[in-house]
Parts: sequence; structure tokens; C-alpha cells
Amino acid sequence: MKKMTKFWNAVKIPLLAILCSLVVGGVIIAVTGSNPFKAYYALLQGSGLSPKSSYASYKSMLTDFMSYVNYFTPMIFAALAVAVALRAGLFNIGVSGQMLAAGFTASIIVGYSSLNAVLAKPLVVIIGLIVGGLVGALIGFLKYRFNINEVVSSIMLNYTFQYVISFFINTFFVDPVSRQSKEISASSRLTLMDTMVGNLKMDIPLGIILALLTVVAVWFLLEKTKLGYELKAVGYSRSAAKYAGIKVGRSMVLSMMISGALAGLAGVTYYLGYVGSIQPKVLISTGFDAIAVSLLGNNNPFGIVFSTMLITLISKGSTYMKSAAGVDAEIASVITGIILLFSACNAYIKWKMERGRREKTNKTKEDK
Amino acid sequence: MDIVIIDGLSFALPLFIMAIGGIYCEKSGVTMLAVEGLQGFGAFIGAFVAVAIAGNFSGDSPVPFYIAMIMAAVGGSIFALIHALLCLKFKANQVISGVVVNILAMALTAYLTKLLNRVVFGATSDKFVLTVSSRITIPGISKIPVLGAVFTNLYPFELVIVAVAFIAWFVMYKTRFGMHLRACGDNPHAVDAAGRQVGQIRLAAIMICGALSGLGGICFAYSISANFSSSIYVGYGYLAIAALIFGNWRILPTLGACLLFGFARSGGYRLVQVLQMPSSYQDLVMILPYVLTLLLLVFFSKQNGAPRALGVIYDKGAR
Amino acid sequence: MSEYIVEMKHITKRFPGIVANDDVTIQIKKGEIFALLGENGAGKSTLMSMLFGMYEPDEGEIYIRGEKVKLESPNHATKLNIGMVHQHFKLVSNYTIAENIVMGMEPVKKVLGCIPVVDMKKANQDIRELSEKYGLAVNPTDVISDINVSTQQRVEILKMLYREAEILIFDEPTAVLTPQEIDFLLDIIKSLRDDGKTIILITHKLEEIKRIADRCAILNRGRLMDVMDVATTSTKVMANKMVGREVNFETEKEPAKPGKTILDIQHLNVYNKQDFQVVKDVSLEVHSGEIVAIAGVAGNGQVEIADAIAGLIPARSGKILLNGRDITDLSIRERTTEGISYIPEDRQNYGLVMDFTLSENLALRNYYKEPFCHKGVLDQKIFEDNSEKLIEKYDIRSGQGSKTVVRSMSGGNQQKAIIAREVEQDSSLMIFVQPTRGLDIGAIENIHKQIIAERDKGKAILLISLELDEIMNCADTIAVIYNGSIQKIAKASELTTNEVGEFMMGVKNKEKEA
Amino acid sequence: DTNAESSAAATTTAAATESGSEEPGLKIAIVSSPSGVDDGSFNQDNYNGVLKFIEENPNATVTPIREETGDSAAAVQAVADVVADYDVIVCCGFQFAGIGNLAQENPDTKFILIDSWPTIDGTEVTADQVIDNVYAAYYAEQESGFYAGMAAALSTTTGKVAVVNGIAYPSNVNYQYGFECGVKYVNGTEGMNVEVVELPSYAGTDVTGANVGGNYVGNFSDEATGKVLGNALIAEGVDILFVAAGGSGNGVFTAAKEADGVKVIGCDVDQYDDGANGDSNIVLTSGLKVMHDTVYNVLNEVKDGSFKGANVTLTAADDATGFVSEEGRCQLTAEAIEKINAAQALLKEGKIVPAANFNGVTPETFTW
Ligand SMILES: Nc1ncnc2c1ncn2[C@@H]1O[C@H](COP(=O)(O)OP(=O)(O)OP(=O)(O)O)[C@@H](O)[C@H]1O
Ligand SMILES: Nc1ncnc2c1ncn2[C@@H]1O[C@H](COP(=O)(O)OP(=O)(O)OP(=O)(O)O)[C@@H](O)[C@H]1O
Ligand SMILES: [Mg+2]
Ligand SMILES: [Mg+2]
Repeated sequence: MKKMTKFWNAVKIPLLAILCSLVVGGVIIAVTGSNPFKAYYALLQGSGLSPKSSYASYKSMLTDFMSYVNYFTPMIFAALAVAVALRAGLFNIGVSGQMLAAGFTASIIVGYSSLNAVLAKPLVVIIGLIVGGLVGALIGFLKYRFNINEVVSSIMLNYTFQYVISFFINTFFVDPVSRQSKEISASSRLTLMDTMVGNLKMDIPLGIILALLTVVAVWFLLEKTKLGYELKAVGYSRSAAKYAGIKVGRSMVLSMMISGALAGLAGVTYYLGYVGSIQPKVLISTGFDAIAVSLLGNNNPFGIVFSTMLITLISKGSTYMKSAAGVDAEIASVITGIILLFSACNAYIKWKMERGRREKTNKTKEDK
Repeated sequence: MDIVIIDGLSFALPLFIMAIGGIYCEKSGVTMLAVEGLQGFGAFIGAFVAVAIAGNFSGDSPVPFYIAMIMAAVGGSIFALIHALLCLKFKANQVISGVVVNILAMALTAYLTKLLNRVVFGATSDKFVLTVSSRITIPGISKIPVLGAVFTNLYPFELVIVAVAFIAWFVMYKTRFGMHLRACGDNPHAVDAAGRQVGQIRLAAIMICGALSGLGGICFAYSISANFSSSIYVGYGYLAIAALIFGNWRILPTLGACLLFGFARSGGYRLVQVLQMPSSYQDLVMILPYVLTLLLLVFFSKQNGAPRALGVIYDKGAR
Repeated sequence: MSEYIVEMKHITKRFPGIVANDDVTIQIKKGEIFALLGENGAGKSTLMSMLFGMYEPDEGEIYIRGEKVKLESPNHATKLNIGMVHQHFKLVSNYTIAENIVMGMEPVKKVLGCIPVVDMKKANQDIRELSEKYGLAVNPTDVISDINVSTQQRVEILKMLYREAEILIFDEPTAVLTPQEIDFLLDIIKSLRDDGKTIILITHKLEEIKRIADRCAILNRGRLMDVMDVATTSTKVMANKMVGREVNFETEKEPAKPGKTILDIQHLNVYNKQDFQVVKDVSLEVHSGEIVAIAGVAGNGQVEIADAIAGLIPARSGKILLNGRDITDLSIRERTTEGISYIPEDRQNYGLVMDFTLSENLALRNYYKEPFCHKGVLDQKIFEDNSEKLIEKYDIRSGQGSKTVVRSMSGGNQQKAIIAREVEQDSSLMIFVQPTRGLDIGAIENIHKQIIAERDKGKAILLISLELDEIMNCADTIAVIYNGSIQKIAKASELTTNEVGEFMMGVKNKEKEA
Repeated sequence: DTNAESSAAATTTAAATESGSEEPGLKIAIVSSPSGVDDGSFNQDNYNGVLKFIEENPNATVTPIREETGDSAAAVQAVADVVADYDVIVCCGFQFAGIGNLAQENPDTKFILIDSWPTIDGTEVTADQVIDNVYAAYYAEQESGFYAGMAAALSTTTGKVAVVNGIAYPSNVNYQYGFECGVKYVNGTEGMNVEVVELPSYAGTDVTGANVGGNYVGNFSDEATGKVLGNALIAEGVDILFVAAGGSGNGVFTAAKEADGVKVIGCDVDQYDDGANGDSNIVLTSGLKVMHDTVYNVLNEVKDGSFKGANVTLTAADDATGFVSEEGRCQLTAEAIEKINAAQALLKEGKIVPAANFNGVTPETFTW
């Protein structure tokens, strides 16, 4: 019972924020001349959460849902990456760059090799962890050793990766038809693409299993372990953490390393899972959106799962929403923005609610 | 060589004015990651107005250009109100607010550009085509070797930016408002106790940031491609933030950082041409400004520090 | 107009889990020094914060000069000529003294006949004159981050005077000052009163109240206990009213029985961040069962000695031995486990993680050890138990017990939390820096008893304090520091308060040289 | 909206409206890259074909769908999301080449793939590997380039012209080669000596790794570099620039606008509106791929049941390449227009075969 109220207290405010934004978004949709309920329902349909009226051959609600899962898996990792760094008071704005570095490295080492799946897939994950972790650690190290603000170094590295990797792709790995890097081998891909299951052809994202395990692991790490306690202490007060004997520099580097490694996983599940190749000179927005997703999820790993599912639901379903309800995809991004806007006001809503409650209890006291 | 200076300046100065906007905001204690969004939205408004009024002026008239600059500043500061509302009124996390403003600006400008093109101009296009701005060469000084290039082929906006930057510096360091603003970033309680409204000062700072970012945005729109589309402003906002942090939240060093970006960039282009590298090497040279920045920071960053109250939500009762 | 310049009627203020002020009514006459006395967390700061517009009362009314006011912000209070020197100063650290003082009311000159700019030259001049007028010497162009606390406090006072405040609130102004500085400050307060200003003084030091206050209100757990005339009330009565029991002013203790050497500092030299030598060739021994106190005026290197022992700043040269082991190059963590407890001077920045809960803070030294942590995994239950135990044992008061976020606790209770944690470490060496700063007399008595009890258990104790009384009361051996070097080490019994004071000021030493 | 009218269309109008009012019309979706169908450019041209069809068949409906990332896998996913709901899906551009497998699985839906041939399992089809429900069209870019080259050579006053491209993919090399051939043709037939300026530092490397010369920005979306390259060419004395560089081309346009007396030639669609520069306009003409006709024609085939899958390369003989010669949309002299029209007739007859990336002819070996 106590657990329930605790849970309810944690979620009621985000829920309220989401509700408000759906209402506002609905008004916008109505103003543009479409039916908001139909539009929202289409979002669910497009993400495989409710049935469509007709399906292509070999497709069903399940395949849509799998495709949705495939789509949001990288975001879970990316948001976790942001959350872990934030715990230690660091702001990892370089998630996209770390994703790219990890995805590219894994692509050229494993993706273009002829390794069999049993070797290739774990190797991809390991490379993602290592490359992302190294980049993160570098950012942490620059901060710790040279006092270089992590925001600046992340941004500089973002650009650097973007250009350098674009150079290599265009020079060595380009596919002239798609004009992006050659598609990686099926055996190295973390999503089993177009797999026949019964009468269905679906994309089975292996990454989601890893993602859910990681969510639990990160939660455990942050909330239950010595390391989590140390990161939190460093995040709140570097001086007090130092006084307590915590190695502040080491903690910062470590948290950025973990954050980077998670970003690396996001990278491999995106580039070697969801899409299978890399667009040169494009830094995907996942890393930036992840900041908002993480905060919407209250920086809590389980909260992140839900905020990820919500935010990606809107972008994933937007194609079908356009098709079925005629609402432009741009409106979908505006709604996403509004949801984030409202949830940014979490603290305020909470404060208002608490004040309201206090005034009520005061009143009842007086009545007595 | 000249071309390096000319192009470098025309890139560095808009970046600089945006960075000054960021300095205003952060010096007042409000984290500003939304420069990009403000830049984009401001430029969007400016470009829209420029196209809308262009018909009333002769084709070569510079008036729409100046009106566009003013409207870009207005547009930027209005959009900045979202950040202000979230950060000041709703006490939102300033980082998330900044990111949200960026996301929102991206979505809105992309959508509205097409919508306005369709509804207002009856055209189908995802961009506003602007008239290119004329360029000025100052007679006399432009003849000086090397240095003369600074005064050659200037965009008029470069002069505007220099003037605005000077005013911004003056206001920040010489006036009462500037003094209160900087104090807000160090200890807002002191400002409150001194009888000034922290909220109002921060609101002003955020709106100034919006105005300057919008101004920088329209200048970029003019200098890079003489048109506005939602894709032209991606990334420069974060670069401006990097520059201001590199410049340790001070105006002059930030100018240095922006010039470094500008010259490294135009120098990189020049290098490709001089060394006759194949076009694919362009991408490799483009990393020059970023790598240089990192290297320089390694040497010059030890003493840097953000304003003390940066990002801390002001609560007058806090202990 | 009523007889009272300030009236606070039936004020109630609640915070989550606690009633900080409960139906408090005080009335203050124009031109008097009105003292507020109460235990830590009694609600003194809260009450005054409401008078200064930082909080709004949940219930009750405030009248200034007979008029009912709703104080919404410090700004508003300033307009009503109310000024406040806070327990924690409100200064802009990268501004000069003059800039801080004139802020909000800057003198302005016009350049080019029309553009208004701040006239810093005039401001500097004004401040110089103001500081001379009130005898509060400051250099207007010094930057706040470079000056010591007592000067900072003078700046705060000048700020009020510059604004021509008539109602001056001082929240524990003497907590950070040396005896000489305190004398000086009290004189100033008196002369301000003689100038016709009204003064409200929060302090834990009864003799100060006795010396200058006209009336004194006593708060206990948020409730107003009594308001009395200082002239006709003895300090003993005040103390009893406040704590609710007899208070013992003199600390009783057995003579020390020093044992083996625990801490041995040899030729220690320490430089600060600006590469300025702050500790010069200091050698010092502390034995088990002994309290060694370092006496000195603030900023003479005593805190750096403590920091160097604890490992927060590096020793440039010299050696620090603990139980015979050289710890000079060990990490902070290694030193702690070797047996050092440390109550640091700056409790908000070092002693506590302000946004952690009380239970997390009380485990700050032990969280990584059994039983708190088993193979890297924390045991929440142990955290709770530990915290319940210490809260009970050390009477730490807060709104929500173990779950209270430390930031919301009163200054005194924050200090108690640190002391509880550090004393429970059971270390062979305990370093106390200003352990009773900001504490009420009841709490001070308790802590002094504890320090002595620890000594009697055979602990070596290094006590660093700016309060001579505390040093004379507790120390077995006194080392006096001046300008980074030890001037004198002697048995406490062999030194008089006066002598120590002279060594502290560097006077005695100079005579010797002459 | 310029080339949209054709006499062939007018004759079918009556028939179309008649049958249209009885049976339910075609459900058409048009899927485009991030810039959307109202980009005033490539996508728009395709869309115009659909609109024209709908105008004549009011029962038909069209839903424009925008894929937000531009990634090739995401593009295919967007098509997959809606494939069940439409009779015809128009796919604008090479990003959608990956629909091959999807099309095979959904034989009831017709696909029109513009400017690309489909891939099956990641490999591009050969001309005879026709997917029954996919009509895929490449265009003979070298022909459009050829008209542009002629226009440039006939209009230059400095005797120096240049072509700017994005990346040396076959389509871009085709444009480049065609342009060079056009200049060579004018030099030969008119006895002129117009020089095609190439900056060695921007030489392109084609998909086989061969150096093809030309001026390549190295990117399709880098306006800044486009401007630098444009300026560099103008500094060499070039006064006519043929711009086939996607978004990077905008930068070249700006460079031309800022310079005095420099004109550009647009590509793919009529870019006259982009050339507005105050009272003047810098667009000389544009080399066209007449995509709207392709879309329109194929839609009509779908309607009347004559649709057949095909992999084609459309040429002048199909009226699929051209240049802008309408009064008010170009600034060519009447004389120049006449000469180019004459050459166009020869191209249709196959008497002139401009060089293309892989047709065995190079600008050096090109003769007529
Ligand atoms: N209050 C602060 N604000 C911003 N950055 C800080 C702060 N405190 C520390 N840092 C950053 O953290 C880095 C490490 O801090 P710290 O002082 O603990 O270094 P250190 O003593 O060398 O670490 P270690 O204890 O591991 O030897 C510094 O270089 C600085 O970049
Ligand atoms: N902002 C706040 N939020 C929650 N609780 C608070 C807040 N401010 C004060 N309190 C609580 O109110 C009570 C009174 O605090 P206050 O600071 O007024 O005490 P004080 O008498 O000044 O004590 P001290 O002598 O230790 O400074 C304390 O229990 C404190 O924890
Ligand atoms: Mg207090
Ligand atoms: Mg250290």
C-alpha cells in the first residue's frame, strides 16, 4: 500500500503534465481542421498499440509494435546516458556524437566483416560499450584534468566525429545508391530484420532485451550501490564529496565513461539495429531529445522507459497519423515540444499542489 | 589570405553577437542552451517580414534588410519569453527548458515557413528567398596590406554587429542595469536585498539574449545563403555557447573565440584550395575549428569558471 | 503613531513537518536594542526572515511604524528602511566592496551629457567617507572574495547604513568574529542605537545580550516564552528560560592524562591556491587523552593546518605522522580509515551534502564499509538505523527525521549532525574546527562535555577555535598561531586569557624580537 | 507548374472525369524526404504530377507523407507503415530505393519510384530485373546537363563557365559530363573557345574511384561550402555556373547573387524563383528532369489498367529531359533558345549522345 502511494506520488505530476499537453495538442489539431481523437488513436495504431483497419501482407499489429520497439530502443540507452551523467552533476550533450562514433566503429570492424552472428552480435555490443565509454571518459578526463567544461568538449567532439566519419564514409564505405554507408551484414545486425515468424515478417530487436536489463542495472547502480551514492554526492557537492574521501575526479571520469558507454549502446542499437547504415554528416537528434526524455522521466531509469515510450510513440506514429488522420508530421513534433514544455514545469506543478494541500490542512486545523 | 579574413569575419561576427546574447543570459544566472532556437525563430520572423515587405521597396533597397534585422531581434526576444516563462515563472530546470525551446523552434519554423509561404505568398516552398545584402569596402584603409582585408567586402550587418556589440559591452559593464545583471549571476540574494527584482533583471537578460540571437540568426541567413530555411541554423547556437564558455563568459575573450572559429574555418577552406586536396578532404579540414578549440582549452581553461549562481533556481527564501 | 516601530502579531510559519514559529507576538520600540534568544532551530532566523520579506507568514500580521504591511520581498523591506545582516552573508563575491554596498542605489553620472553610467569613483569616495564616519575600516576597491569574514560583515553593515536603514537586524553577527572584533562590533551597534536606529540582535551569547541589549525575547521550539528587561535579568535566568533547565557555564573536567603521541606534525608548510604560503614550518604534537587547541585570529593558517592533516589540501613540505605512520601522502579516504575525524569549518560546503537526506549525510564517512555496504551494495536499513540512533543520541532536530533534506535544517542542527557523525567514528584523532559556531548554549555545553568525554576515552583532540573562552575552557595545551606560524605552545594552566590574546595578535612575539 | 500542361493531358480529361464519378478513385500516397512535397523543388515536381492527375480524377485522393530523417532505412520504414492503405505510392528520390523487397511482398500496391531503381536485398536491380508493381525511372541527366552547357557557352561574356556538383555519384557525374559536352558542342559548332573551369581541389572521385574532375562540394547539404566554392570559381572569372548540388547549391546561388554579372543555371526543376535578387534574377535557365509528367503518365496507366513494372532511363526521346525556355522564366536570348532546341531535336534522334558516367563516352571522347 505504502509502495503504491509512493509510486502514485512519483507519477501523478508527469501524468498531469502529459494530460495537459495532450489537451493543448488536441486543440491545435482541431484548429488545423482534423479530429484530435482520430489523430491520437492513429498514433497508437501507427505504433502497434491498437489495430489498424488493414495491414500489408505479412504484417499485423504485432509487427508494427516490434517496429516501434526497434525504434525506441536506442532512445532508452541515450536517455539513460544523460541520466547517469546528470547524477554526477555533468551534462552529456554529446550523446549523439558518442552514438555516431560507436556505431561507425562497430560498423567498420564487425558490420563489414564476415563474422558469424554468434560472434558478431556480442562483439558489436562490446565495441559500442568500449568506444562510447572511451569518448565519455575523454570528456570526463578533459573536465577533471584541464577544467574544460563538458558541454564545450562534447559539442566540439560532436562536430569532429560528424566530419571525420563523414569523410571516411564518403571515401571508403559509401553505397552509391543510398548515398550513405553500405548496409552492414545481417549477422552483425542487432535487429533480426524481416524474420518470418508464423505468417508474419517482423523486425525483432534484440537490443530491447539488453535495454531492459540495462535499465534495471542502471537503477540498481544509481540507487543501491556505493558507486551510485558517490556519483550522487559528487553531483550535489563536489567539495563535500571530496571531504568524504570520494575521489571526485575519478567519479566524474567514471560517470562520463558509463554515460558514454550507454550512449555507445544507443549508437549500436540505432546504427546497427534500427537503420543498418550511417548517413554521412548527419548528427541524429536522438542525443538531444534524450536530454528532455531523461528529465521527463525524472532521471529515473524506470521513468525513462515510460517517457521514452511516450515521446517516441509520437514520432513513430506520426507517419500513420498523417496517413490516417491527415495531421502533418510537423504537428507531431510540436506536440512533443509541448509535452516536454509542460513536463519542464513539473517542479512548479508539484509546488502548487503541495501548497494547495497545505492550505487545506491549515484550514481544517483552524476549523477544529 | 584576404579571403580568409573576409570570410572569417563574416562568420565570426554573427556568432559573436549570439554569444554575447548567451553571455547576457548566463551572467544573469540563467543557463542558456536555447541560443539555436532563438536564432532560428528570430531569423524566421526577420526573413518572413523581409519577404513580405520586399514588394514595397525597390529591388536594391537596403531598407528591408534593416527591417529584417530589427524584426529578427523582436522575434528572437518574443520566442525567448518561453524560456523566461519556464525558467522564471515555472521554475523549470533551465537545461531542459533550453533544449525544449530548441526542439520547439525547429518544429515551428519548419512548419510555419511552408505554411506562411502557402497562405501568405501563395507559393510552395520551404524557404524564404532573401535579397542578398550589398557589400561595403571602406576606401583608403582597405588598401593596407593584410589588415585592409578587414575593411574589404564587408556585409553591412558586420558594422551593425560591431556597434551592437559595443553597446552590449557598455551596458553590461558601465550601467546600473549591467551591474545588477552580473550580480544576479553571482548572488541573486544580494540583488534582491539591494532592492532590485531578480526576476525582472533575468527576464530582461533572457529577452536581450533572444534579440541578439535573432539578430545573429538573420545575419547568418543573409551571409550563408541569402535565404531562410529551418535547416540553415542547425549547430551554430551550440557553437556560440561553446565560444562564450571558451571566452570565460567575458565579451572580449569571447570575440577572440569567435574569431578563432571564423578564421580556422575560412582558413580551412583556403587550405583545401591551396593544397589542391580532393573535395572529399573538405570534411577533414572542417574539423579544424573544433579541434583547435579543444587544444587551446587544454592550455587556457584551468582558471575558467561559470557564474556562481548559474542554473540555480532563485528562491528568495533559500538558505 | 504607536510606541512601537515594529510589531509582529500572532505570527505562525510552518514548514513541512515543523511549526517554525507558533503564534509569536513581539513589539519593538524605536531606538532600542532588542535581542532574540533561543536554541538552535527555535525559529529566530525564520521570524526575522519574515520581517525582511523573505518568507510570508502563514498567519499573523506585521506592523511597521504603526502601519500594517504585507512584506513581499527584501526589496520591499528595504524600502521600509529595514536592513538585515544575514547569518550567511549576501554578497556578490566577484564585486568590490563599494560595488556591493552601492548596488541598487548607485551614484550615476552622465557621459556625453545623456548616457547614464555608474559613477564608481564617486561610489568609492562615498564608501570611504561612510566607513570613516562609523569607524568601519574597509578598502572600497577590494574584491569580496579576497577579504576575510569580519571585513565582509563590515561590508554588510555598511550596506545597511548606506541605505539609511533605521531598523537593523543582525542574525548571529558575532559567530564568525574574534573577541576583539566582537568588542568592536558591539560598540558599533551601541553607537548605531545612540544614533536613533532600532536594532534586533540574534545571538547565542548571553554576555553580549547582557552588555548591549535593552530587552530580550526568548523563543523555544517556535513559541515565544518570554520578553524581559535585560538590565533586571541575570544571564543565568535567561539561559534557564531558554533551555528549560539549569545550564552549567564552566566546563568541569579532570586534569589531562596524556598518553602516547597520536598526531605528530613536523615542519609543515602549506600553500594556498594562489600559491601563497599560509602555514609556515609548523610542528605540533597531540597525545592521546589530550586536548590541544590552536588559538588564533581567523585567517592565520589554523584551518589550513586542519585541512592538510585531513588531506583536503596538500602539504608542500614537512611530515604528518599519525600513530607513528607517515600519512603525508595518503588520500583523504586512507587518512580517515587510519583514524581521523574532522569537523570542518565550512559545514555547508564541506561537512554536508546539503541535498542529501539526514540519513545519507550521517553515513557520509561509512557508506562504503560494512555493514552499510556489502560488496558494493548499500543497505538502506542500516542507513536508517544509524541515523535514528544518532538523531536520538545527539538530539538533532528536524522536520522529517531521517528523511529530512539537510538543506532545510537550521544551522545549529546541521552542525550537530556533523559532530554526531564524526564523533561516532571513534577515531584516534579528532579535529574540531569551530565546533560550536552558531550553536546555542545548551548545545555548546553538550558538545564541550562530549569533547572532554572523548578525551577521557583516550582520544587525541585537536581543537581549533576563534573563541578564546572555548579554548580556555577545554584545552589542556594551547598553541597560538599568528601569520601561519606557531608563536607559543604551553600548558593551558600556564597561560592567561590575556597572554593568549596578545600572542594571537602577534604583539607578544614582536616584543620578544625587539 | 510550368511544364505541367501538355496537350496529351487535355484529351484525356473528359474520359477521366466520366469514369471517375462512378468508381472510387485511386488512393495515392506520395512519400518524400525531409523537405516535404512542398519544397518548391524536386519533391514538389513529383507532387505536381499527382495533383494534375487528381485534378482530372477528382475521386482520387493523395496523402503526402514526409519522412523526417532522410535515412534510407527510415524512408523504407515510412513506406511500410502505410503501404496497406494505398493503391499507389509515389516515392520521391533515391532514399526510397530500398522499397524493392517491400514491393514484392505487397503486389497489390503499385509503386512509382522516381530518380532511382529499386534494390532487392540491398543490391540494385538490373534493367531486366523488373518488379511487376514498381515503375522505376532514372533520367538522362547528361542531356539536361548538355542543354545547360550549351546555354552557358552561348551566354558567357568572360568565356569561362563552370559546373558545381554535390558528390560524384553517377547522377552528378552525368550532369557534369553532359555540361562539358554541351560547351564542347557549342565551341565546335559556333567556333567559340569557352573554357570549363575546374578547381583541382574540388575534383570529384566517382563510385569506381576514378577522378572525374569537375567541381564537387563534397556534400549535398552544405550551403556554406557551396558558397566558398562558388566564390572561388567566380574569382577565376567564371560568369555562368551550372548548379547541380542539392542544398549546397543554395550557397552557390548566394555567391552568384553577391557578385556582379554572374548567372546560374538551375537543375532538376525550374529554379527561377530561387534566383530572385531584388529587381533582377540570376537564373539563366534550368536543366530539367520532367518528373511530373512521368508521375502523371504512370498514374494514368494505373487507372486504365495498363500499368506495367519497369526499370527505365528516360531521355529526350521520352520528352523527359529539357530546359526552361518560357518567356519570363529564363533569360536566354531567342537565338540561344533556338540553337538549344535544334540540338535537343538531334538528341531525340540519337544523333548526339552526350557523355555520361557509365555510357562509354567521356567529355574528351565526345563527338557528334
Ligand atoms: N566547485 C566546482 N565547480 C566546478 N568544477 C569543479 C568544482 N570543484 C571541482 N571541480 C572540477 O573538478 C576537478 C577535480 O576536482 P578536485 O579538486 O577534486 O581535483 P583533485 O583534487 O585533483 O582530485 P582527486 O581528489 O581525484 O585528486 C577540477 O579540476 C575541476 O575541474
Ligand atoms: N526553508 C525551509 N524549509 C523547511 N524547513 C525550514 C526552512 N527554513 C527553516 N526551516 C525549519 O524551521 C525551523 C526553524 O529554523 P530557523 O533557521 O529559524 O532556526 P534558528 O532559530 O535560526 O536556529 P539557529 O540558531 O540554528 O540558526 C528549523 O527546524 C528548520 O529546520
Ligand atoms: Mg538561524
Ligand atoms: Mg585531490
